Amino acid sequence: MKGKVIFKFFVLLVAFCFCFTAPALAKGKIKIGVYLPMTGAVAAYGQMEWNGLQVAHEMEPKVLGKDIELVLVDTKSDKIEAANAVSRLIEKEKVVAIIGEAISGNTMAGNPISEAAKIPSISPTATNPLVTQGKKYAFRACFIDPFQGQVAARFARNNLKAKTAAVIIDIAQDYCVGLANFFVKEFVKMGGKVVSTTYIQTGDQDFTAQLSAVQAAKPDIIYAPNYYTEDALMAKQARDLGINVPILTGDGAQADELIKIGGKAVENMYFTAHFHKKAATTELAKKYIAKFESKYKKEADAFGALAADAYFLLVDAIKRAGSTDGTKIRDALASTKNFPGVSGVITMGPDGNPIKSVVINKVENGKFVYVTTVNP
Amino acid sequence: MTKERRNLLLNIASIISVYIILWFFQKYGTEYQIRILNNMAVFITLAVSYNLVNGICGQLHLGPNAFITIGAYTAALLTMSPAEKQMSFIIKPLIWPFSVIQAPFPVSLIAAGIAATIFAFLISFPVFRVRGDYLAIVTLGFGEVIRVLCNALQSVTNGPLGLKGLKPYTTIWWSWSIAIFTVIVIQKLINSSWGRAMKAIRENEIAAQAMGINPFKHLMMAFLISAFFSGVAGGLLAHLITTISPTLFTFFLTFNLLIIIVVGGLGSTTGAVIGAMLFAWGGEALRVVESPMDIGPVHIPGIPGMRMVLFSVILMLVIIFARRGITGRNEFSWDWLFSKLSGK
Amino acid sequence: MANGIFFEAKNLTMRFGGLVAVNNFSLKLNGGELMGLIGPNGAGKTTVFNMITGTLVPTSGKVIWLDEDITGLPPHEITARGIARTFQNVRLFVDMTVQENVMVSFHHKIKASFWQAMFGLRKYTKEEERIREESMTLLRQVGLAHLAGEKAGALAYGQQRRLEIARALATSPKLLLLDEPAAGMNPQETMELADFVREIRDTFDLTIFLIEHDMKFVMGLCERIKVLDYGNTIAEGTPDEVQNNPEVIKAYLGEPKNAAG
Amino acid sequence: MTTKIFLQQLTNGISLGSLYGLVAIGYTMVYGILRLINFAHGDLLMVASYTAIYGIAMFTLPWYISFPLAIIVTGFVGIMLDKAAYKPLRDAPRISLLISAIGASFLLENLALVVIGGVPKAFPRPEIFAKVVSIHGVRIQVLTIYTPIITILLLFGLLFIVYRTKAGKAMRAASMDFETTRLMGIDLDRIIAFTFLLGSTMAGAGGIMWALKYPQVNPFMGVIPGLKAFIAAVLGGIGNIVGAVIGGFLLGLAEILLVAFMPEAAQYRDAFAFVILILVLLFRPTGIMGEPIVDKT
Repeated sequence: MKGKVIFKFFVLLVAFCFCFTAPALAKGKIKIGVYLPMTGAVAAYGQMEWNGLQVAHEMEPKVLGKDIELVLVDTKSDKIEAANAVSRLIEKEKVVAIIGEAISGNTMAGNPISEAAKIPSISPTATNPLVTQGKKYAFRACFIDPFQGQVAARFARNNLKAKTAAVIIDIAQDYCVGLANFFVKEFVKMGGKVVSTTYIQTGDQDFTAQLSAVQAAKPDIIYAPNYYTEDALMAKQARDLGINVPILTGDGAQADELIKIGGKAVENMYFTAHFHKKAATTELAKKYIAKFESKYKKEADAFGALAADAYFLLVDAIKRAGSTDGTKIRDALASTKNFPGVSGVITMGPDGNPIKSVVINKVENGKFVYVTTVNP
Repeated sequence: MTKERRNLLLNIASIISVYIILWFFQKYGTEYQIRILNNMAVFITLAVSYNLVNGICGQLHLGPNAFITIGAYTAALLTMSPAEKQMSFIIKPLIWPFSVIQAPFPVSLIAAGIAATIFAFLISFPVFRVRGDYLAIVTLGFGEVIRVLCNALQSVTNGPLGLKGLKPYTTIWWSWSIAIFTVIVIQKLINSSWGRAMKAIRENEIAAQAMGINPFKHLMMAFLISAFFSGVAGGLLAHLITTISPTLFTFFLTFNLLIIIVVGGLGSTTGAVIGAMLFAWGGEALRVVESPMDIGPVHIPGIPGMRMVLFSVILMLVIIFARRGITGRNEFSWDWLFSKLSGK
Repeated sequence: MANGIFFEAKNLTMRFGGLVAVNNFSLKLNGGELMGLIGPNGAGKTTVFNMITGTLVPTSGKVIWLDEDITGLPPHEITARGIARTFQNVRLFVDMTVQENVMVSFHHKIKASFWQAMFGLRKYTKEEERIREESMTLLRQVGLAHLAGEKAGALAYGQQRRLEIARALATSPKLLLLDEPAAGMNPQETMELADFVREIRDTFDLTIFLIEHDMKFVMGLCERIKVLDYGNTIAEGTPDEVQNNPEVIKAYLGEPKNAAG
Repeated sequence: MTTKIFLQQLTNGISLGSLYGLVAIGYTMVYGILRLINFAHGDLLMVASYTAIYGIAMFTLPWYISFPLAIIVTGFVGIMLDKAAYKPLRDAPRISLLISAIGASFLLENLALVVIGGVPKAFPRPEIFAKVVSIHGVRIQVLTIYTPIITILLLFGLLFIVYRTKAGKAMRAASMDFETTRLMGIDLDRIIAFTFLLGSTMAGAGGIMWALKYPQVNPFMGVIPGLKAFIAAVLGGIGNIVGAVIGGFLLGLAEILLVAFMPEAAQYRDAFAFVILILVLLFRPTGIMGEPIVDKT
C-alpha cells in the first residue's frame, strides 16, 4: 500500500503548490511575459537572454508611470511546454505582451496562441523566416536568416575576396541550415564556388573528420554559421589540423564563451552580427553595455543584447501606444521607425521583421573587434 | 440487473459525464485550461499505448518518440495546404506526392497511425530478437535514427526548420474522444485472451512459450497497436502545437512518458491515465516552484529547472520506495468501487 | 497410428562450446507409457527436455513426433503439436491469478480472430466463456478450484507444482514432460504426487515422461526408466533392471543420499 | 584522399576511439556484475569535468592536482550513485533498475543545470596538452597521442587489479555467478561498490581527457559520449574489459572514417553508431570478444 502513501504525497504536493499560485498581487503593474528555454538542450541561450532582459528591465523599470514586471516561465526547450507557457502567460498571468522564445521552433509553437489572443509577441533571436510569416502579432528583434546569409556572402566575396568556400552546417539547427543555404545561393550568384559542404550536429564535439575533408578541398574561407559551442570547438580543431583560412560565421557564435573556449584558435574569426560595442553608437547601447558588464563581469553578448532590444522595443511601443491594449501595442510596434536600440537603429519592416544594419566583427587578441557595417 | 449490465451502464454514464465536463470547460474555461485538457488527453493516449508494451508485455521499450514523430509528420504533411507547404519548404522543395496531396484531419490521423504501424512492423524484427536492456537500447537507437532522419531528409520533413502553420484541428472533442477510444480498445485487448498471453510473456517468457504462446507474434502485436495509437497521438500533438520540428521528439519525450507510466503504476491502464493527468496538470502547477516566492519577509528568487529536478527525484523515489506506483497493476473497476463503498 | 512412430528421439547430442551436455541420446515412447529419466546432478536431464520441447536446438540428432520431424521447431509450435512440459524451478505467471495461469494455455487453440475479440463478437465471447469453464474444470481436477482467484505467487509450494501441471494439461497434450515434479516435497506429498500423476495419465489419456531425482518416487511410479550420467545413457529398462545395473550403482555411489527427497 | 589525410584521420579515429573505450570500460564492468546499463555513467564525464574546472578556477589548484582529484571525486560519485539509485533495487526486476538509472541520469544533468547553469564553461587546457607536433606533414596534437597511451596504461592497470588482486577476483566471481558468490560469504555490496569505483574512475579519466580534447563543458556533455561508449561496450562484447576498449577503438575509427570518406554522410553519424549496434545485436550479440550470454531470467 505504498502506492497510497505516494498518492497522498502527491495530493499534498499539488495542494501545496496551489496555495502559492495566487500571484503576488500586481496592482498598478504592467506585466510582460517572458518565455525562454531556461532548462533543456538550449538552456544556454535562454539563460543568456534572461541576463540581458534583467539588465534592460533595471534600466527602464517603468512605463506609463507604472512598474513593469517581467514574468518568466521556462519552456524546457520543448514545444509543448512553450505552447503551454504562452497560454499560461496570457490567461493566468494576464500579461500585456510577450518576449520569447530564444529558438525559432519553440517560437512557432508559441506564436499562434498569442496571435489568437491578439497579444503582441517579440522574439529576441528567432531568426527562422517562417516565425513571423503570415502573423500579425509576431515580431522579432533580430534580422532573419536569409538576410544574414546574403550579407555574409557579400562580405566573403567583396571584403575577404574569397573565390571558394567550404560550408560546415549544423544540421540540427534551423538557424544554421537557413544561414548556410542563403549564403550558398548568394555566394554562387556572385561568382563564388562552394568546394565542400559538410554537416555536424548540435552536441557533436568531434569535427576532425569533417575538417579533414575541408582541408582536402583547400577553400579560401570556411563558412560555419553555427552556434558558439560548436564553432569554438571546431575552430580549435581546425587550427590544430593546420587549417588557417579565415572562418566566417553568424551572430549565434558571438558570445564571450566562444573566446574562452576557443582561445587562440578563434583569432581572426569573422562574424555577421547584430552589434558591437564600437559600432554601438546609440546612448542606450552604451548604457546597456556598461551596466551589463558591471553586473555580470563579462562582455555583453548578442543574445542578451537582442533580448534587451526586444524589451526596449516593446516598452517604446507601449509608450507610444499610451495604452496596454494588445492591438494598440501591436500597431505601435509595427510602426517603429529608427529606434535607437542596443543592436543598432531599428525600423520594423513589414511582416514583423526589423530592418537594421549588419555589423561585421572579428576576434583579435582575445576580443571582439569591430570591422565594418553593412547597411541593408 | 446483472453486474455486467450495471457496469456497462456505469461506463457509458461516466463517458457521458466526461463529455459534460468537457463541455463546461469549452463554454466557461480559459484557453489555458483547454490547452492543459488537450495535453492531458494526448498524454493519456500516449501513456496508455506505451504502457501496453512496457507494462503489459514487460519489455522496456524506449522508442515511442519514433512513432510519435512519424505520426506527427505524416499527419502534418497531409493536412497542410500545398500553398503553405510551398511557402515553408524554403531549402529544398517538398517531394511529390506530398507536395500536392491534402487530406482532411480524420484521414490524416488514421494515416499517421498506419505510417507509425508500418514503421513498427519493420523494426519489430530486429527489436524482438533481443530482450531486456538490449531491447531498451535498440529501441532508443531507433528513436535516435528517426530524429536524425528528420533532420537529414529535408525534402520530406523540411529538416530542422520544421513544419509550421498547421491548422489547430485538435480540439478537446477530438483529443478526448481518441483518448477514450484508446483506453477502451487497449482495455479490451488486455482483458482478452491475447492480453493474457502478453501478460504471460511478461511474467515468464519461457513458460509462456512452453504453453503454446508465440512470444514474437504477441510482442509484435502489442508493439504495432501501441505504435498505431502513438502515431495518432503524434498527429493530434502536431495539430495542437501547430508546428513540429525534430527537437520536439527527443528522448526527453520518452522520459516524460516513462515517468507517467511508472508513477501511475507500470502495467495498469488506470495508472497510466492517472499518471498522464497528474503529469499534464502537475507539470503546469509545479511551475510555482520555479517562480519567485515571498514567504513572509523571505524572498526566494525563482530557480528555473527545479521542476525537472523534482520530476527526476519523484521518478527515482517511486521506483525505489513504491515500485508499483499509484495503482500497482490493479485496474479500476466498478466491482471494486462498490465493494469499497459497502465497506468491505 | 498402428505402425507409425509415436515419439522417438534419435541420437540427440547437445554441445555448449567444448562441453558435451548430452551425447547420443535416443528414446522411443509408446502411447500411454510412463517413462522416467534419472541421473545425478548435471547429467543433462533437463537439457534432454529442452531439446525435445524446442527450448534448445540439438547440435545433432532428431526428434520425431507422430511421424513428423519436429527438431528445431520453436517451443510454442511443439506445444501446439501436443507436447507439454513443466519446469524444474517452477515458472508460474506469478502476478496473474491461478485461473488466468490455466487460461493462458488455451490461448493457442483459440479459433476466433483477434478482430472478433476486439469487437466483442459472439464467436469470441462464447469461446472465452468456454475457456473459463474448462479452466475451472481443470482446476477442480487438480484440487485448486477454491484458489482460482488468488495470485499464483501466493500459493504454497506444493500447490504451485500442481498448478504448473494443470497449466500444462490445459494445452491438451498427448505427451507430458514433468521436470522433477517431486523436488522439494516431503515423503507424504511425494506419495500423493505419484497417485496424482497416475490419475492424470488415465483421465487425460497421456504419455508421461518425467525427470526425477528421487529414486523411490521413480521406481514406484515409472514403467520404464532411462539413466543418464555425464550426458551418456548408461542404462535403460524396468525399475528392477535399472536398480541392479552395476553402472547405475557406480554412478550414484558418489552422490550421498540423493534418494531422500 | 591522400595518404597524409588518411593518416590524419586514422590518428583522429584512434584518439576518439580510445576515449569511447575508456568510458565503455565502466559500462562493461557494471553490466558484468549487475546486468545493468548504467545510464548515468555518461554523466560522470560531466561530473569529472566540472569538478576539474572548479578545482582550478575556485581553489586555484594546478592541473596536475586538480585532474587526479576530479577523477577520484568522480569515482566516489559513482559509488554514491550505486548506493542511492541501484542498491535499494538489488532484488527488483531489471526494468526497475533501468528506470532508476534513467532517473539518476536526468537528475545529475538537471542538478548541474540548476546549480551551475546551462551556459557552457570553457575547460582550462594546460599548455602541455595543447601542443601540436608535425610528423612527416601529419599534424598531430600531442593530446591525440597521449589519449590512446593513457587509455592503454589504464587498461593494463585495471587488468592487473581485476586478475591479480583479491578484490578483482571476487569481482570476477560475482560477475560469473552472483548467487554463489554471495553464498561464499563475499560481501557483494563492497564488491559492487568497488566495481563502481573502478568504472567511475575510468569515466572520470575519460571525462577529463574528453574535456581536454573538446574544452567545453555543459550539463549534457556526457549524453552522447555515454551512448556511444555503451555501443562500443556492446560491440566489444559486453562484460569484457579488453573488448570494451577494442570496441571503442573500432567505433571511433568507423565514425571518423565514415565522415572522412563520405562527408555528406556526416549528418547520419549518430544514426550510424546505432545502426552498428543493431547489426551487432542481430548477427553477433556476444560482440567481438564476448562469451555467450546466459540469461538467467
